[in-house]
Amino acid sequence: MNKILFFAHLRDAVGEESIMMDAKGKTIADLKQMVLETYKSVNLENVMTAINEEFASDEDIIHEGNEIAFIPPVSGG
Amino acid sequence: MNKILFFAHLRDAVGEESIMMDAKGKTIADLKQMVLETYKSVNLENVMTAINEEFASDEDIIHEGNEIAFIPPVSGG
Amino acid sequence: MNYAISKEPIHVQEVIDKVVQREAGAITTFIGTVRELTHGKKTLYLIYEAYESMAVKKLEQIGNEIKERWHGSEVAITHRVGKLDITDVAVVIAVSTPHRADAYEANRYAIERIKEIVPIWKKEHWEDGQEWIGNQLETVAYPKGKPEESDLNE
Amino acid sequence: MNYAISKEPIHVQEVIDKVVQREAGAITTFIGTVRELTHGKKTLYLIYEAYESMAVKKLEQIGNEIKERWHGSEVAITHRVGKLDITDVAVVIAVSTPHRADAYEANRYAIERIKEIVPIWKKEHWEDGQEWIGNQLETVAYPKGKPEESDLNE
Repeated sequence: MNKILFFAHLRDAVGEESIMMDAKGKTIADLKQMVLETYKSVNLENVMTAINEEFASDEDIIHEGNEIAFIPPVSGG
Repeated sequence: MNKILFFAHLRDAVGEESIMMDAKGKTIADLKQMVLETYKSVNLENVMTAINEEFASDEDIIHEGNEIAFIPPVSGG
Repeated sequence: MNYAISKEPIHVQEVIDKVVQREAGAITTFIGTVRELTHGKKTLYLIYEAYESMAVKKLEQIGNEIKERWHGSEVAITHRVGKLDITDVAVVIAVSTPHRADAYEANRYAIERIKEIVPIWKKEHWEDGQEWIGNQLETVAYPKGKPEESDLNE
Repeated sequence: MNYAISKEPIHVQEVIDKVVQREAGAITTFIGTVRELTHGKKTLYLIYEAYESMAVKKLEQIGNEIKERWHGSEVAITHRVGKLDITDVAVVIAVSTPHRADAYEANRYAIERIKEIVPIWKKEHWEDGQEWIGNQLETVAYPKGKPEESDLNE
């Protein structure tokens, strides 16, 4: 299983801080598609992704136990 | 009369923080000459001058009561 | 730890103390505070949210980038999360270096990088609504879903 | 008073507090500390001496120059005098501005100006001697006995 984290406007849209989902073997692009299908109001435009707290690409493959985070454009500082 | 102030290496060379001198009507250049004649070990090269706490030129005239300061290159900060 | 996310108010001096060194002649700090007006709109308060574990890692990455680029530098960064009122301190960056020009440049680099790669978000609250603020640099789009190579941890 | 010469240790937070404003989103500070090694020579301690009344005036002049050039800025500067040990704080400059780029630039301007026009001198003490340090910028000669026009209070 994989823990999927949402932040900022994504958290508001999904209504959860995180969900559990089996995304093993899928790419980040696949996962995005799954999320978009499940949560119609979610907008993943300009959203980055991290696997285990490191930025990841759409092509990166998700392994068992990986923690995935969707990261909207940041606005700290 | 005029109070003449010395700082940093000039204070060490003159041996005084300040002296009283009648410099009324003289220019800063004149005063420098007087100081150099009185204190042989003083070096006024690159030394700036202030009249009443504002930077002054060699040609500026000293008035009664003006406070004159000899200001070596500064090294604060 | 020189890199932290704090739920409590940040004490500037504590961040400075982390970078004091006998070899340094200059310490710069950047203190980001909550401004009342942005583009003429009046902010009531802000909420900062962080992906905390990753944010600490990314702050540390920025510190390492600085230490590599400006030799002899020390870096400490603390970012606040939670509800902040006007003039509250959101972030403190302290950088010490042997020479002063580096202390300014390295510090500036830190704040620009924070705005690029550290997963922290702010939600502005106004009298007539609220909104999560996106990338304030307004220079970065991520068509591939991740930062450009230069933005990544190598 | 935002511009001061202090015989006592400087508290950084007190200088920062002078420039906090609701309109400012950024505060930079520059903290000049006593460095142990300069050009490979080991400093034991420093003595700072000031023409105090004029120094305060010149710090204020620098603050006014900044406020004119960077709109919406606030400035506070405190410079220490007396005997300072390694890592002691010699000067604290705090600048607040609405936007961060200005806070860095204005602060940097302040330290450069201090090194040009504020009558403060340091005497370095080493194991084998002591010396009053001259203009560290090593760029200014005063053939006319005063700073160039641009260095003067208009």
